[in-house]
Amino acid sequence: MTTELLAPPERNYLSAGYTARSWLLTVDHKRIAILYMVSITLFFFVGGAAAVLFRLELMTPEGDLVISETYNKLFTLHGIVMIFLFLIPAVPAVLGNFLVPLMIGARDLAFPRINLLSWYLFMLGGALVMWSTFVGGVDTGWTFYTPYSSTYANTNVMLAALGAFVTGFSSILTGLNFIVTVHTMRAPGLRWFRLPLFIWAHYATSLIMILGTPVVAAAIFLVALERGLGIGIFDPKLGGDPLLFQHLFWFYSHPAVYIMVLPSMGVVSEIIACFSRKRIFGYRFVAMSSMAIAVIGFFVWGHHMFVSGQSVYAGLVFSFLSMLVAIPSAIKVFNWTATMHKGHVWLSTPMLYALGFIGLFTMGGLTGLFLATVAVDVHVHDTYFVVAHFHYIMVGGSVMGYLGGLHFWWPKITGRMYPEWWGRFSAVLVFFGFNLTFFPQFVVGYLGMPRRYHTYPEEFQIYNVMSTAGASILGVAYLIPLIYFIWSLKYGPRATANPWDARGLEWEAASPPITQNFETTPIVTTDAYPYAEDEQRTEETLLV
Amino acid sequence: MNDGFRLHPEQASEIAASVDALYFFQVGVTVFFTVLIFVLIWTFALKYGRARKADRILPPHEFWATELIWAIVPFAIVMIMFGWSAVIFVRGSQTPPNAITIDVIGKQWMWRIYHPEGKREINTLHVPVGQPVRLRMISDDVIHSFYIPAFRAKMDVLPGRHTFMSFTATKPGEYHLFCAEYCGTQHSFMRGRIVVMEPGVFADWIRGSTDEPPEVAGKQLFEQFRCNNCHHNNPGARCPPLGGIYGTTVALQDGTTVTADESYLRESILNPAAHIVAGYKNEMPLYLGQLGEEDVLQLIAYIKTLPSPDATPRSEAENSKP
Amino acid sequence: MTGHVAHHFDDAEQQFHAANLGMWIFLATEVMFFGSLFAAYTAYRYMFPEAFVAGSHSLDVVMGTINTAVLLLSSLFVALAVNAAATNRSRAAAGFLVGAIVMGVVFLGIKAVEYADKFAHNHVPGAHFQFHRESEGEHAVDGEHHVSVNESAIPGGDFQAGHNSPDRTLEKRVELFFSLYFAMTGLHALHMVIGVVLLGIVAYQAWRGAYSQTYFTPVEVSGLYWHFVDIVWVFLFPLLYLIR
Amino acid sequence: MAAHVTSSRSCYIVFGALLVLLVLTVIAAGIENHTLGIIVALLIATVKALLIIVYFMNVRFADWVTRLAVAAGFVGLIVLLAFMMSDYLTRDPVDEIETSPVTRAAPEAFEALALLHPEAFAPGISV
Repeated sequence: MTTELLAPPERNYLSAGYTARSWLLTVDHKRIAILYMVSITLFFFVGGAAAVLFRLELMTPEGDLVISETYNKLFTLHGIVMIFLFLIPAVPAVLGNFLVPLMIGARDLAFPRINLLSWYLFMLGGALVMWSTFVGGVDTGWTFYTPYSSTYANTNVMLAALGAFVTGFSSILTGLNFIVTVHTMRAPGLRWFRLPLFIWAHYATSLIMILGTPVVAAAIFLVALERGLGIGIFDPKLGGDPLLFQHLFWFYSHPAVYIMVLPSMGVVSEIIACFSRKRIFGYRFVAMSSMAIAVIGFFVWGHHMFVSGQSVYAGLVFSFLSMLVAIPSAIKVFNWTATMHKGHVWLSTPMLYALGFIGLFTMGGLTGLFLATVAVDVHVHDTYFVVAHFHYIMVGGSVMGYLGGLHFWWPKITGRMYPEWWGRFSAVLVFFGFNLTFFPQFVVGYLGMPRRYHTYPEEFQIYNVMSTAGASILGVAYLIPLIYFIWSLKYGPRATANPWDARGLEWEAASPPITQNFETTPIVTTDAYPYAEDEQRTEETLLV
Repeated sequence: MNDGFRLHPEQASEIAASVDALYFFQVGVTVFFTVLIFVLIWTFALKYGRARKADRILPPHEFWATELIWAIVPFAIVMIMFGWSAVIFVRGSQTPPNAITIDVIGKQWMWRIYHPEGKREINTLHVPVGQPVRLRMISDDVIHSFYIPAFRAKMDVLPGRHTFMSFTATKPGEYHLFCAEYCGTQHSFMRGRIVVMEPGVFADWIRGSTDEPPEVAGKQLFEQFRCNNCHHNNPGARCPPLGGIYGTTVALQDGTTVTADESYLRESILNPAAHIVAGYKNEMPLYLGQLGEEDVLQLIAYIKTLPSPDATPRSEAENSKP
Repeated sequence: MTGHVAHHFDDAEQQFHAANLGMWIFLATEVMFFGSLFAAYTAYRYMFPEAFVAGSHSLDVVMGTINTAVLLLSSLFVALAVNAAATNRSRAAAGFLVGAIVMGVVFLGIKAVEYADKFAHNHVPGAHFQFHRESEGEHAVDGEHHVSVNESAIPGGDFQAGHNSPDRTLEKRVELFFSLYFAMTGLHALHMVIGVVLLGIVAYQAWRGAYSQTYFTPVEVSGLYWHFVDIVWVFLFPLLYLIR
Repeated sequence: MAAHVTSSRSCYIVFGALLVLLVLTVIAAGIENHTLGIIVALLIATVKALLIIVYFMNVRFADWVTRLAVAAGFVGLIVLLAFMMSDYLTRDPVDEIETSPVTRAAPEAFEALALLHPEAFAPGISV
């Protein structure tokens, strides 16, 4: 089992077995990460195809490409697939799964079999959602609002809701695994404030996963009871309150936005530090701001309900609390920017994605303030303004972070380098395509175009045409990495253990790592990110 | 309404301008910080490019004072936003004492509106300018949302419980009415218009004794209640064509005939089951209680104006006789 | 007993700690899961106190009390089983676990009797739901005071006097109470069934002498789960059965 | 490995206490006062839960991380309850249901409402 440290090891986790069985029954966190990567990529393109279809429909004010029912099913499919089957697992289940044990010097996650179980649950949930689509689709929107979902919709709500329910458990198990792993399995010397910010972000994310997900699971469970057995918890005909569902739903689904974006923030912290060759400025503040976002995230869900019939008092309370999320977010953005100051900045592909993330997240976060501002939200609520805002966070933020991370750790995951020129080209293309798609939606949203509209008044057409044009660019920009990543598996140059000369325990392992990650358990003696300039002052991480 | 590229919808209510003012303040903040971050990133990326020579004397890893500023400045700005918006919101959610109350019922996929004077409308709301209006809204089925962009006003309409929305229109004209909460298949067709009128014109309108002839209002009613969905002159109409029906003799299912005069038409509108025309089924809903006498008069006036079809392919259409 | 330490752990203590912490975090998610139902309960009880009193009065307090005692006893057995396993008495642990399982089955049996009673009285939410005011008690003759929806009696859409009477309104809201009752106790019963299976497996292992002072993690962890299910009932009992 | 578990004797004592509390809560249910009744019932239930957590579940031997995990769920639940109820407790009192023109004009639309608020639809209202 002995291998050279820097040369590609003969026996790495990829070469540990080639049979289907060796993949489907693996308990290796790295292999499970690959399973997740393949699955979410499939789901991403399913959700993307739905988006392309309804964006084409929206080119014209009339409903001429598809009928209303189909349109509604398309945006529901897009929402459910992208949120439950792509964004929520994207960074945590792929990069997190792969890197959390590596970064803390552990041989695996605390519960490897539960980790595999979580992938199977995820696939089961995904299969249920796909099944619901193939037998006719669902038209409730991903929000499943009652009483439409529980009583009025005559589509396959049960299947899709069950799918969301099951993927929820997959997400809970992932979060549970991360928390226990970070608590119990850190390498000797790896104190809390020596952890990479990626770990902090995943720890904060896991907190939301375990405390938030069960609530939405219960809400969906109650909708299923109401639909299937006539046990009417939200039924207005019995005096039930449809807003109760919204409370339970948003208690999870607002923090869920942070499940999607916090891990990407962790990724961005790693990339910025590496390609500025500097320690993250204000490390402790960035770490704590992740925790603050996770905690404050639980106190703000009512801003989704400002015009729902919630009390005026509650509206003001939630408005105030929602404002507070701006502070940790601002701290992060400023600290990332300051990290570049006096660094050695290299605009590689991951860095371009990371910088794109900062810019788009800044816009997404600031426009979020409009929605926390109760008087403005009354006007823009449920309009394209909201659609634009959350796409800036989820696509401009999460997906940029995911792609950046994928490029950054691609050599570690596969042992191969991707083509740098194509990487930069697609990163720039994603940025422009994204802005062309979603910026016009801010404008048309403020003009009053409601979301989830199949047809719309003519004066909104120009913005929708721009948006559709951008979406087609974005679609192409997402296909390019798919192609060159696959290409690089065979033709990419071999990667060394640390092609970026980055810091962090994962770069001490071979590329790709061996099954048990490290030959011997590493011992940590320095703080995170001991980059070049710091080398005079601190000892380098040692492999003992 | 459609005058090209604009950044905000028309300001047609009392709070619209104040919402826009806050909005543009936020746009300013957003632009400022976005530009700041972009400029900083590009400055650093260029100035400290890895191949460039630059002063890189090590700065501290963290600096409490800057962190504190980065926390306090955003906090101060968002508190301004919060305070400002709270004032507008609380003001907007209070109903002025002299407000008139108009009932709104949301139903898949239409808005039914009931004026206190007894006037009813579908998908159109007429309001007088300058008069505070309170909408008392409820849904018949799922959650809808009553949204008037020009008023910067929106409120969900819930089943089983009233919600309220107040506004004072400030500018005569026609504005969009949208359903903003997804409510099922034809959600995007649940649109309508808000007609803001000068108080005098509104008073005439609400009394129904406008200067315009009754058939104009009748035509509107005819369209609002979608009568022409069934009562049209094309082949396969589910209900008898009404063109030129007035004054003719109509054959009924029970073998009798009746002259289509005002009282016959009135009865057939309010209680269609009373006389079924030969060859048709009793498919028309009951409008008793839905339509006032005024409405019926206007509808009849409109029906009288409908032109007789040139050729009637239906054998049972006795009314083709002059 | 390093044979029990999985490859990725350093030692048994780390493994025990991880398993224990993992179960506690799982229980935190369970708290939130049941908690959502408790939240629904709180909102509706605040909105419709009189319906909750009426609904609660139709539940059998004696059965509920016995069931609570049965469940507490099962918890005692589980606690004793953990103690026995940790003190190298694996066989005794198996015995206690069987005791806990028996108590769990007794609980489910009593629950089933209660459910059957609800079915018999049409207290199950849905199309056949009926409820009479408590003053009429369990002895009310079906249909005597019950106001039924008589669709044919509402031509033109006007209201029949009884159609929207206070009794009818109360009935609807009590249906809401029973919806919560079945959702909460049903979910609890499901957890009990899972717990019985779990304890069964652990009891079998204990009987084979698998546990000792150095390794009793499965007993401890499944015990935590069982105690948690017990705690849920400790709250369900007063909130459902004892509303006055 | 140092195994810290509650002794059998403590288990029996705790079980006794739990039974006493069970009897207490049944007796206390006689309190014919909504608010006080709930408070007493919840207090007793909380004490019972704490006894189970601390003794049966051996939390008194646990480290701070485990204790934090124990607390996390309950803290989360309190956040959910408190902020959700901040809405319910401050909503406007249930609608004024006046006999508006709508009530006369479109009664079928109000069927669900009438079921909920019969007081607003006094006998005699019909088309």
